[in-house]
Amino acid sequence: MTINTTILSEQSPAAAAVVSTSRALRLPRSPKVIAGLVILAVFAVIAIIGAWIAPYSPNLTNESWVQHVLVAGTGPGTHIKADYYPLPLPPSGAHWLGTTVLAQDVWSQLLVSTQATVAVGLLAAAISTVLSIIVGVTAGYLGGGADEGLSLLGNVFLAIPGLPLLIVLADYVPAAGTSIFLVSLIIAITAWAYSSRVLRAQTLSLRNRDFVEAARVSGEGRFRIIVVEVLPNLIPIVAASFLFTTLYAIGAYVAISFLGLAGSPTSSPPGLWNWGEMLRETFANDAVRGGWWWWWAPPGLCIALLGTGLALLNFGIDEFINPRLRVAGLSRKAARTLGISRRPKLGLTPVVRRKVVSPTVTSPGSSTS
Amino acid sequence: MSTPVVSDLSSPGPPVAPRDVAEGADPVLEIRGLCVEYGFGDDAVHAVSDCDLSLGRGRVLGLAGESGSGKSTLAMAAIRLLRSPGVITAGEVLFHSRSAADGEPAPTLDLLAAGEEELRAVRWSEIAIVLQSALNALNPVSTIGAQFDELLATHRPGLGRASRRDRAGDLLELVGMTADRLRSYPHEMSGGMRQRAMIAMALALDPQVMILDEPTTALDVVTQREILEELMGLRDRLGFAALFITHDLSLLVEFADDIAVMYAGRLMERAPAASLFRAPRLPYTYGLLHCFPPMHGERYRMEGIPGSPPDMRDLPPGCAFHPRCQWAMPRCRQDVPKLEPLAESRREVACWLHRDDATAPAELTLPDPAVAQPRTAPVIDASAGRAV
Amino acid sequence: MTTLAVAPNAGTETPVLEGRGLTKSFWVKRNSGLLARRSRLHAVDDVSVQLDAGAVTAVVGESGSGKTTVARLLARIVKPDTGEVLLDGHPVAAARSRKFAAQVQMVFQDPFASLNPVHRVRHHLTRPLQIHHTADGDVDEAVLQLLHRVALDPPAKFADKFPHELSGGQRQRVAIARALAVRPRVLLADEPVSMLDVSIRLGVLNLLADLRDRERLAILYVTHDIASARYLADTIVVMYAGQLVEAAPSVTLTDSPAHPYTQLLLSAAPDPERLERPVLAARGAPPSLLAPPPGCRFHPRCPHVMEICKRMAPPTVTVSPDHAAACWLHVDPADRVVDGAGVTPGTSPNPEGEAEVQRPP
Amino acid sequence: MRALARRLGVYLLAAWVAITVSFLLPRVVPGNPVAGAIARAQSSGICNSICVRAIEDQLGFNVHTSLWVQYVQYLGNLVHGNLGFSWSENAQVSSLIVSYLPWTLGLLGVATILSFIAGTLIGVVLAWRRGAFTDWLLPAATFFQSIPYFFLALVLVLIFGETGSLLKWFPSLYGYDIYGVNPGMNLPYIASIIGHAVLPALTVILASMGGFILAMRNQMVTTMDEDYVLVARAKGLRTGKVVWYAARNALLPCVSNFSVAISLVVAGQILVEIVFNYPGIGYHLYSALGALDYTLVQGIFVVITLVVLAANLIADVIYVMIDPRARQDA
Repeated sequence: MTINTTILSEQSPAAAAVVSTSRALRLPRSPKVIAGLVILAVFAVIAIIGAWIAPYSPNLTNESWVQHVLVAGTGPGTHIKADYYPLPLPPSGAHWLGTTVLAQDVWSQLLVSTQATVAVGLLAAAISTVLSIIVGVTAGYLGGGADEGLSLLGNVFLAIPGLPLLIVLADYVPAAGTSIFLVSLIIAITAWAYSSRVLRAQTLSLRNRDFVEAARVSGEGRFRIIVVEVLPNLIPIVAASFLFTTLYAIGAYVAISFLGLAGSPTSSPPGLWNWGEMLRETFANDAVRGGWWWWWAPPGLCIALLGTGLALLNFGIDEFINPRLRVAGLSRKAARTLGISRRPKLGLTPVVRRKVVSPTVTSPGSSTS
Repeated sequence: MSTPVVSDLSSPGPPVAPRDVAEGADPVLEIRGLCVEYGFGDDAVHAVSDCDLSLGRGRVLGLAGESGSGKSTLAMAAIRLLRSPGVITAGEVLFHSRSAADGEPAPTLDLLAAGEEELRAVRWSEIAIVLQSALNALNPVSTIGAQFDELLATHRPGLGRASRRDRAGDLLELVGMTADRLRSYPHEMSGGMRQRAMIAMALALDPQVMILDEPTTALDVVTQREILEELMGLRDRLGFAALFITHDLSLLVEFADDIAVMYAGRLMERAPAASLFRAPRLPYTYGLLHCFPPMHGERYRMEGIPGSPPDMRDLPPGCAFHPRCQWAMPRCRQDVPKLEPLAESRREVACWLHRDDATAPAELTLPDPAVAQPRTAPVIDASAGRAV
Repeated sequence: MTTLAVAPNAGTETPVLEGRGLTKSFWVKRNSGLLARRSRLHAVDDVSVQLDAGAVTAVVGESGSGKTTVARLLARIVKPDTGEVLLDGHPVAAARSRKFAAQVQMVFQDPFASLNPVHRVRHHLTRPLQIHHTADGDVDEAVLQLLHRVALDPPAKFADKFPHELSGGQRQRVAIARALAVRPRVLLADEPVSMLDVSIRLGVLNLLADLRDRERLAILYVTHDIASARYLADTIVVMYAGQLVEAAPSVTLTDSPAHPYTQLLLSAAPDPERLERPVLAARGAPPSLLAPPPGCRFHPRCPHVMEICKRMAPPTVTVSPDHAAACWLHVDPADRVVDGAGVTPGTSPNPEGEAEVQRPP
Repeated sequence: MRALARRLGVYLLAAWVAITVSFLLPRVVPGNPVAGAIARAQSSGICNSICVRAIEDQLGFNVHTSLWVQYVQYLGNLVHGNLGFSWSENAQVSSLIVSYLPWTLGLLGVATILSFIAGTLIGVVLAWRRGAFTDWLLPAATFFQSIPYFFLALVLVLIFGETGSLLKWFPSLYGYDIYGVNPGMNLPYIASIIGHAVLPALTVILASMGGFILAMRNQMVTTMDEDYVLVARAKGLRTGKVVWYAARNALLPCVSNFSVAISLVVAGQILVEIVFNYPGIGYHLYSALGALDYTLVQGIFVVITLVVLAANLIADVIYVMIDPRARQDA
């Protein structure tokens, strides 16, 4: 998946402006942010209680959960022993999302899979964020040789394509798929470099800000300056890069599971149920050709929906970091009643006369919408 | 759209209005009742309220005010370049084009009622702007020459490539640069050079009005004076009118013909430069003049203006200056004074001290040099404070 | 070593803080296409300044003249290549120590950048109090005291505000209060009012003047505005292209400038009192500090340039008591001679101030 | 030049790191990867004795030389283009990769360039017409950039693919019609290649375009706040010219961030090739993984890394060409 890649690196000058006027991460209350938060909340709840409310075990197979279809040319009327192939059941009251061709309950699998997917996304993002803070902030604050070395390390990791490296890593650590921590760690190794570059740039600009200099002049120690003076100013950027990395980590986890590198729940030691694993099974069993949409569509849509939620929230943080992205000023309603666009044409300031006697609200010159 | 002829830079420009022509007699740009808000509705910020301003042909009108007083907003709104969420809510801005040679009346355009194409025809060819930082105003990815070229190609379609280049070179030489600078990118030049190039570009189409928005604030004093002197020399030669916006009142006293002072989105005083400096009528102007330490004479303690500039989102009622005014009266806390002419001369002030039966303090009734001759003693009173 | 610092009480008292022969260059990337390389930018060249208790010394110069670097060298934020900083006549150790921090504090140019936006006013004042144990026990009370001293009244109202809730002038007062918290004896103010609105500048300048008078602080006032330097400072030193060119008591310097560059600055400064528009004393721009011109650095712009100015850096000449300028014009024509080894020192018009002669590098 | 040389240095170092990682990993991973691999392979029933030998060879377990000697040998082989022998394909890895690479590069190149151009143009329009009805594209782009490539591929197969159940417009398996045409410079073959590339390319374009749209739109919105864009208006330039002012400048950071984008697109394409059985490098990586052909896996990993590094270098060169400031500093 492609993640918006430029938002984070452009913010330095603009962020400086915002950060100096706002003290804490207060997200703009836009519909986008609210939608993002709602989506994330729903998935968070499912991740916690999913395994608990799932009607069946995801591994449970039941012969009666598939329709047995007689293979043509076998069974009664022929001299070949009756042979049947299974057909999964479409959604019904008993199986909300139908069943798989392996005679398992899709809804249960979906609920149970949420946990590992979300957990890996968050844990990998957390590890990667901590790594990127340590590397990026240290490099940015110390400067000089330490900066050169750490930046080089970051640039090297940034240049090596992530997924192939991930594939090689996961391939040689066969136990990876059995442990949320191991798989998160491996993903984090391929993910931290970008955030670290962004944080370094930001720290570099903060380091030369007068308030850091002032703290130094008043005799404040180096560690305290980083933790108390610099880090709080990085919170919006850290938050943005956390969301970005979560998005990336979920994509990466799903991808390696899809490639079968994270172990299947039936192998030993068993891998974890996750959306990528579900998709792998549908792909292996040709679910698309079979027309069994209830099996392959839900995990894919869940990934897309969760990703959209993260991206929407990221929008909010971007608009916080870079106020130029906000649609400023006119409320939707005001703009509509005035008959002008919310974001009027550049270099054509709208003229809205309120005190005119004629019924037309707008002047001829304001035909901008 | 007609194609105006390119003016010959070497020949003298159109006749320049004599300096002593009464201001407003032959206006080239008239702003009437302009109101600008940021946002719209109940929580809108009234950035500019009910401003009247008239720029005489060939004259320099200084617009002074502190940051946030609305001076730039006023100018940018007048030419419809104010960014969102700025909205113009009232007023008209009349541009009177140069009257034709045969004495026909000058065509007039209301910029606030003009459509996009009408505005485009007037922009730069009649009204050009110079902003504070030329580094930001010049396109960083094209050369100076390319930026001249596209400008001339757009507005002077009759001109060939070679003549466009020649003209651009002439313009650069006009502002004290060499034509080989056309090949330079903005980042390759110093701040003063960039600002010169920007001024040359502003002159390219021989405009009648120049809007100078803090054109020298980012520069050092020596460069500042060099550029301002050049600008004023060009004004005398080419005859454009200039609206010169700055927070530095002391600069305006030297370079502007007339000065208008803004405070909290309103025009508060307007007078010929010498009158304003020698005999201010507005307490705010009086205070502002006492914020510039003198370069000569005895040193003494000055107090500036107490308090801070107001928050535009939460203006005090009545006259916005009253919380900082040492002569505030009960009336100042309730009613907003309007900018009205004073009986004595062609100057205007928005202050209750000069209205009706109020008695203005002696500091604000010094003889006006435009009326009383010739140069009076400076208003700054050395006995006012202790020596530092 | 040339000493171009003149203080009103020179000789009577050891300066609180002194910089001697400070020189600093930075490595910058030079844009020159294929041959890009790092070049040395000579930001400050052999500058000496003295700060006395109860006096304001102003450093005046255009942007890029090195005046801010001088303040940072004195604050020991930047380490000099050569030269030393003396506190009460004793050389200061190379590393910036808390002991030094307790004596020398700095106020920065931009009050919007010098306060951390995520912390309240209280935090900014509490930290120096805690680090240097200057609160006498009650930190809260000390914070309120500090705010009161910089005329932010009522103090309790301001202590819990965030920087963005304050106006520019109020922020700069908080920054000054923070500097005062450690009870310093020296305040280095780097363009403290240039970002403030005109109407509130005087308030901050007057606060500095009061601190000098009431608490006998030694203050360095770095500015590009020569009028405000004349207003506030006791002594003005003028910098050009990284070097000191003139030093004198402030009124003397502005009323009878000796160096052509100072004359240029004064002719360019806005002055409504002038009857006629001034004629600029010179034109052009300051030289690139990557490759400063030989001889006097001002010679390419100087209207009085002589042959010797192009070849040899001028000596510092005492023009009158307390007034020194680095300019060949003030050297007796007979002494403007070069021999093989350098310049022959000649008699100075003033017997007290032996004109020291700088050897060409 | 200097900046470019510096970047080149970073890429060379990155290549070396990638090569070394792929050499060291199987030798330093705790436990016995050979035993693990063989156990896995045998449980899946596809690993015969040749396979076991190959795994041991690959991981250097029956070679009684020091790690250092093996490493020098390995590097020496690489320099000579010798990436080892693939047991599952029974051929030299290098020649295999040479045969896979055109498919991948063709698809990737065309799809990425189209996607970048289209995404950038849409981003420009979205930014310029902010507040207009086109704003609905924004959440759509967000949604698309959140969908995994391979899921989008499945959806497109369902809708348009011959093996899908709806429109059956385009072939959805293999790089060309392996039964119907003869490879070579003939029209049916070329037509077949193009027809088979439609769906994979569409997948890559659709999935990657969202990111380009959002990136350009955000950049453009930021750039439109610059003074020079307003001055372009004030100059009375035509609207198209004003848009160009902003777009040209907004493009610069997008190009300089291309390296992160390309690495994500490459990752996506690997999965897309698998879904379509497209005979490129990603699909063969997948089958090599399944066959436990470590030689092939490592060879492919090294080559993908080199391709991505080359793409980065090209982006850097383009950046230096279009930004006069970088040109000077370079």
